[in-house]
Amino acid sequence: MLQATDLACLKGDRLLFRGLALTLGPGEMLRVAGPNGVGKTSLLRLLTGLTQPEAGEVSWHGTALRRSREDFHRALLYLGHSAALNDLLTPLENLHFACAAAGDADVDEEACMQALVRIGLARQLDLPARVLSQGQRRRVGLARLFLSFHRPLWILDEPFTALDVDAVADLAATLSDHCAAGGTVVLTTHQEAPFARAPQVLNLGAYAC
Amino acid sequence: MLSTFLAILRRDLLLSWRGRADLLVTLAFFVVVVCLFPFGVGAEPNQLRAIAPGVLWVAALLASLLALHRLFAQDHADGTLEQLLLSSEPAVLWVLAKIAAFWLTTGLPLVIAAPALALLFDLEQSALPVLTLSLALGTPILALLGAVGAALTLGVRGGGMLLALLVLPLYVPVLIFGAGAVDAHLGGTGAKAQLLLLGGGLAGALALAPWACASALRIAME
Amino acid sequence: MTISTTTPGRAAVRPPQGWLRFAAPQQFYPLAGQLAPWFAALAALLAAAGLYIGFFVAPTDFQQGEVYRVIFIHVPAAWMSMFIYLIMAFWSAVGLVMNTRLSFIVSQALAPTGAMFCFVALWTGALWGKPTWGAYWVWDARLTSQLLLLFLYFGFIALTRAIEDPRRADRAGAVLALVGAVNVPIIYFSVQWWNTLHQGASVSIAKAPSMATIMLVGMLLMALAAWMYSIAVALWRVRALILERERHTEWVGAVLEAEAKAAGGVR
Amino acid sequence: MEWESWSAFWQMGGAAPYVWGSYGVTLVLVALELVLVLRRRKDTAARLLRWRRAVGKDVGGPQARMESIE
Repeated sequence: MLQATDLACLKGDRLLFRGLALTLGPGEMLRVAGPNGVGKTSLLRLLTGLTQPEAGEVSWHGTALRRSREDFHRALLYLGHSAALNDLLTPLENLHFACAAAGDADVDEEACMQALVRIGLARQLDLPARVLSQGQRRRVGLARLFLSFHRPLWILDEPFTALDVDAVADLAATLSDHCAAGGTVVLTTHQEAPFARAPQVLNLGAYAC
Repeated sequence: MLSTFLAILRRDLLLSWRGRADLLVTLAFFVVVVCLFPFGVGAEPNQLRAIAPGVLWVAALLASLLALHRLFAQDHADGTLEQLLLSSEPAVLWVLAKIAAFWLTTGLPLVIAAPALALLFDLEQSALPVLTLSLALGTPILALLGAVGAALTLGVRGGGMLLALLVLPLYVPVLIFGAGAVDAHLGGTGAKAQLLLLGGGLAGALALAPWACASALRIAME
Repeated sequence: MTISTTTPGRAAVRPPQGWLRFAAPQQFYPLAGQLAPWFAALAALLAAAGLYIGFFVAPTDFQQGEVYRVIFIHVPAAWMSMFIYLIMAFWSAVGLVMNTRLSFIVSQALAPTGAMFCFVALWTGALWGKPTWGAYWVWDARLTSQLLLLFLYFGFIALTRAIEDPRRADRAGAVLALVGAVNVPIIYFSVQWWNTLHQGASVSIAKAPSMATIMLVGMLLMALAAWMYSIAVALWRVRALILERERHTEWVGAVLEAEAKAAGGVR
Repeated sequence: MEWESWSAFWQMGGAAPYVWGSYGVTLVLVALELVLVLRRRKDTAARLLRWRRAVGKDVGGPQARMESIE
């Protein structure tokens, strides 16, 4: 269970929002909405523990992130704005490394390959990442979803950007499946996606300072 | 834990191999700087022999400084660093893996090239093992301390010069004991004390620097 | 799932991590303004007493002549430059552990003063060295470590100025100060080692064979003056930094308006 | 009294450039630092006051009001 109390976020010297509280349980999906610059990415980064809130606290299963960093990061998958791809490595190498770095040492190359095929990159497996299109790069990052079902909490920053219609539908289905299986998803997006159950919406613009 | 360490080490080594032109630049810089000195101070053999340890050490120090900004820059730019910070493995582990890969690709070539360059200065044959050993113990310390500086200046404008300003004063003890080891050997007092101190310094840096580097990276990503 | 926010009213939100975190700068600002002039006055008094003893009471040194009178600023400045670095490291550690913003501000306010004392120590050391050793600069262990300390100060100041986000600048500077503080003894030791190897026993300036008590008294008075001066200047600098950091807050607005009114009233 | 005359005092037994060079530079630096520090606070205060008045109500308004966290 992801819980945030009294969150305030300061960026540079601007207070983006304050007094924000939320509780997310298993099976729930939250869409963070709001205009550009309102602090959506900042909120997601606060929830991952990458940044510390100016005030308030984020906790995971009742323990503050500061005190349960390792447990929390074992349960978390975060995909940020940038796909975390190195241009000199192939999608397969990138994905395999991403899993190993995250602590999933048991994910082998075979599983990575299947995930990439599953997301539609069968023909790009051995190309260096620098020749991929934006949508393909995004897919390499998203392939980690198929290897991360054991991580209950997914936090995704603009996962639908640069994807075509079919891929959007596929991703929405995957996210819905994850929630149906008891996972929790937090995401930001500007576009509508065909989720099985409409996600709850947090309109950050309403809470902005 | 070990598998994560090895995965990161392997990946960084692979990346260095694919971008090997960069590594050659570091090595070439080292060679060129060393070769500049005789033009500056004259080719008198006795004088060259006397300054050889210092020249080689200063050049090695500058060469490893030159490569430092590459240590985290790419991972910072493409978001890999963010993912590493979210790893369930301790940060010290992967920081250490990255530094190890960095040293293997930039420090180790210098250690190997140094004896050959020492011959250009007519350094005594018996001093070559001491020189190599002092560099082998000293350059990892440079990499460890430098990594802290690189993490602190990550993404800061004018970061390259700033990095040099932060790191060079910290390098002085390594330079003193490293070049001093060779001098002491040539002077007949034996290099054992300096080499032991370098070893102790390496142990201390191994214990503290990855930790400082990890917190600096965490601060840089906020 | 529940999402909630407190109403936009101001009283609703509690201080999250104790009153220290936000209240301290607000309360420290006027306190610093009240204390600083007293420390400055004390510094002036102590310096006057120290200089009087140094120039008019302390006798001529039978070995070095009158040149030794540089000691009354050289040694206190050298001490002070080292103390200030240690104090910076201390406040940096406090800031990192307790997450108190004021600690970072204090350590940044101290840095320029520390660098100034460091430079003074080097300058006076060079001027003292010329008649004593015949050269402005010798690679003496003390002078060399002092020079490296100056570089550490420059690094700290440059780093904290170069990073735009104040929170990151605070923390990065704090880490650097701590790394530097760990290294200062190592640097000092290594330089001393190097010095003895290359020069044999070095002539050390602060090692006057038997320092007359009155000289010691003068030196200590000057050292105390340096302490008081550093505190006063740091407090004044902290005030400017607090205003800068807290410029969005209402209390800064009130303070600024009040100060403007007071200044206008005088005119 | 240590000195026979003021001129003897100023000559410092022949070490005048060194002694007065040291004290002079120190004095200048200390004075400079004091001036800079005091002026800096005044300048900051004036600049921030101008800025706050220019931005007007927005500073204390919805934007970034930090007491609100207090």
